[in-house]
Amino acid sequence: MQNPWIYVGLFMIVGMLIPIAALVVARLLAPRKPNAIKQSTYECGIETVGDNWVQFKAQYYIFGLVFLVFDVETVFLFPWAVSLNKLPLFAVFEGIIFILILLAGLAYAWKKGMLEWV
Amino acid sequence: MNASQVLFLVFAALTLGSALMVVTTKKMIHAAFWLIATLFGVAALYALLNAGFIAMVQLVVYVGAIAILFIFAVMLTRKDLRDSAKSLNANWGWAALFSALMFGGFAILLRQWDGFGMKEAGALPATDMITKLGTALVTPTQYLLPFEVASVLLLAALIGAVYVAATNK
Amino acid sequence: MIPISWYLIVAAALFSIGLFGVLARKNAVAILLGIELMLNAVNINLVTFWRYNAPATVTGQVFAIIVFAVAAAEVAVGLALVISIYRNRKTVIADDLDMMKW
Amino acid sequence: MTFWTDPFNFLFAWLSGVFQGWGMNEVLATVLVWFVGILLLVTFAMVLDIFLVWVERKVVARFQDRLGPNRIGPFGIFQPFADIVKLLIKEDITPIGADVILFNLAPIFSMMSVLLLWAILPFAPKMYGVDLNVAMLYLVAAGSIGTLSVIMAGWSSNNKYALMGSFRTVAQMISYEVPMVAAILVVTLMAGTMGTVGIVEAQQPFVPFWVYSPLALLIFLISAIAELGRSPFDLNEAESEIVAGFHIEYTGMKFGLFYAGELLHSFTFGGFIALLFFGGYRFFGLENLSPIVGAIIFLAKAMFFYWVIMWVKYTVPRIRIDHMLAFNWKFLTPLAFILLMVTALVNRLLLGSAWLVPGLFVSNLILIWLTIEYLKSQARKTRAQEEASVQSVAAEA
Repeated sequence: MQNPWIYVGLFMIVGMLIPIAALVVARLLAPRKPNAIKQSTYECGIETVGDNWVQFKAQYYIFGLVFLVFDVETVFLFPWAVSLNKLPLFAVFEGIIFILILLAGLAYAWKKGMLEWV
Repeated sequence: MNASQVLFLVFAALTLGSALMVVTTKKMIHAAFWLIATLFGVAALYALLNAGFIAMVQLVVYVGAIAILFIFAVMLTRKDLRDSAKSLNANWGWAALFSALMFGGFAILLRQWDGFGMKEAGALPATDMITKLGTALVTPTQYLLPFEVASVLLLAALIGAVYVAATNK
Repeated sequence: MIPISWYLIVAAALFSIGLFGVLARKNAVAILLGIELMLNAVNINLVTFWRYNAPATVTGQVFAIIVFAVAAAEVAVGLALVISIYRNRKTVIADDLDMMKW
Repeated sequence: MTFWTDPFNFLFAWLSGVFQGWGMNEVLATVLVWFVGILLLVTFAMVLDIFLVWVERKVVARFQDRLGPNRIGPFGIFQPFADIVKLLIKEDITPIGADVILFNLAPIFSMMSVLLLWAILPFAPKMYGVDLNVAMLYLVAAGSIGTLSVIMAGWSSNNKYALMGSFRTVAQMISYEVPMVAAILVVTLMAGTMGTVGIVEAQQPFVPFWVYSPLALLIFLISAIAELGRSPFDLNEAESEIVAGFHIEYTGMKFGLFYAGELLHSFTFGGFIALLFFGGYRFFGLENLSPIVGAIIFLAKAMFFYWVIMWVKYTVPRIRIDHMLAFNWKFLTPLAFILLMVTALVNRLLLGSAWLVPGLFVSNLILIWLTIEYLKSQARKTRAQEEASVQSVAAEA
C-alpha cells in the first residue's frame, strides 16, 4: 500500500464506529419516556428565561484571531524545524526573524490591551 | 473503476455536497458546520494526492482555526441572523446563472488544455517531502522571500484585525 | 489512478459554488464563507498540478501554503471588519451596508 | 519473524494469508487486516479506558484520604463495569430545541478525536499503527477535531450555560495549543523529524529529550493539562459559575463518552509526554528483548504521566479565566517561542559536537533562571503597587 492515509482513514471510520456502537447499545437498552419537564433546559433548577441567543464578548474573537495567526505560523515553522539540522546557520536566523515578526504582533495586541479579559 | 477512484468520488461528493449546503443553508451556524465538512473533504482529496503535509495543514489551519473563527464571528453577529428570513438576495437567479456559466467556461478551457487527458501521476521522489519543503522555504534562491513576506502578511493581518475589532468597545 | 481531469472538474465546481455564495448570499459572513470555498478550489488545483506535473519539486506545495497564509489573513481582517460594522450598524446584511453610497 | 520479535507484522502476515486463502485479492486482504487490527487496537484503548476510570477514582480517593470504590470485586475493580451498566440503561434525554444531529455527533467526535491519536502512538519498534512523517501535525489536527466537538456540543444543547462553557473551553484549548505546538517544535527541531518513531529513535537511552530541554517538557506538560481541560484549567466545568460546561445537557452514554474521552485523552497525552521527552518505549536497552516488552514499558511510562496529570489535578485549585488566558498569552507563549529560538540557535551551533546536550541543558537552565528573576521583579512591582493602594485607602479613611 502506497498511501499511509488509507490507514488513517480506516482509523477514522473505526474511531467513529465504536462510539456509535456504544450509543446504539444505549439506545436499545435505555428507556425512553420523554416529557416536557424532563426535556426542559437545565440551568441550576430555576426556570429558563429566553433562549440561548445571548450576546458574546468580542474578546473571544480576539483570542481566536491571535491563535489563528500563530497557528499559520507553526505551519511554516514545522518544515523549517525538520530540515534545520541539514541547513547552514543563516537558516536559523531566518526562522528567528520569522518568529520575531510574529511576536511583534503579539506585543502589539498586548500593548493595545486586547489580551485583557475584561 | 478501482478502489482509489471510488474513494475519490465519495470525497468529491462530500466536498461538493456540503459546499452547496454552505451557500444555500439558512442558519449561518449550520453554514459554518457545513464548511467544516467541505474542508474535511478537501483534506481527504489532498491525502489521496499523497500530499499528507498539506492535508494536515488544511485540518490544522482551516478546521482548527479558521472554522472556529467563523463560528465565533457568527455567534457575535447573530442577533439579526435570526430575523432575516431569506438567506439569498434578490439577484440569486442571476448569480446562479453566472456561476453555472463560469463552470461551463472552466470546463471548456480545461478541455482545451493538453494535459487534461493525463491519467497517471508521476512517481513521488524518495526523499522526504517535509525536509525538501523546509529547505526550499529558507534557501534565498528559492522561497525565502515568500517565507518572510508571509510572516509580515500575518503580522499586518493581526495588527489590522486587532485594530479594527478593538475600536470603540 | 485517478485522472487529473476529475480533480480539475471538482475544483472548478467548488470554485463556481463559492462564487455563487459570494454573489447570492445576503449575509457578509456567508460571503466570506464563499470566498473560503473559492480559495480551497484554488488550492486543490495547485496540489493537483504539483502531484501530476512536478512531483519532484516543491513549488505547488509552497504555493498552497502561501494560499493558506493569505486565507488566514483574509478571514482575520474580513471577520474583524464584519464584527466592527455589526457593532456600529447592528447589521451584517451586505445590502444594508451602504455607508459609501449616496 | 516470530510473534516474539515482531508481533504486529507476524499477525498481519498470518491473517492476511488466511484472508487470501479465502480467495480475496491482496489489496482487499490488506485493508481487511488493517480494519481488524485497528478494531483490536481501539478496543484495547476502550478496555484500558474502563480501567482508567477505576484508577482515577482510586487515586483521587487516596489524594483526598478516602478509600474509593471497594465494594464490587477486589479493590472495587469491577466498579467501572457497574458504572457502564448504569450509563447504558440511563434514559437518554434530548433537550427541547436542541439541534439533534449536532447534539448526537458531538460526543462521537469527542471520542474519535482521542482515538485518532492512537494511530500514531508507537508502542514498540515495529509495533505501531502508522508512522506518518507529519505525525506531530496530525496530533494538532486531531486536537482541533476535539475543539470542534466542544463547540458542537455547546451550541446544539440550546442552553446558555452550555454555550458559555463551550466558548470558554474553546478559548482555553486554542490558546494553550500555541505553547504546546512550540514545545513540540522544540522536540521536532532536536529530533530532525516529525515522525513519532523517528523522535523516539533520536533519543539515547540515558539522555532522552527532557535532559536536552527540561523547559520544553514543563511547557508541554502545562499546556497539555490545559488542552485536556483538567484542573487547574477545568474552567469549562466550573460548577459554581456555569454548572458543568458544554456537556451540561448530556445524559447516559453520551455523557459517558465525553467523560471516558477525557480520561483516555489524559492517558494518551501521558503517552505523548513519554514519547516526546522520555524516550517512549526505550528503557536502557530492555526494549531490544522484544517489542512486547517495549510496549509494556511504553504503557507503564504513559500510566506514570497519567498519574502525574492526576496529581496536578487533585493538588492545585482551579484558576480564574482571566488569569488563565493572561498566563498563556503574556507568559507561556512568549517563553515558549523564546525557548524555540534559543534551542534552534544552540542546537545548530553545537550540532555534532559533544557539547550539544550540556549546551542545550545549560541554555535551558539560564532561561529558567532569567524567567524566575523576571517573575520575581514583576511580583515585587505588583506587591508594591498593591501596598501603595492599600495605604492610600487607609489614609483616606
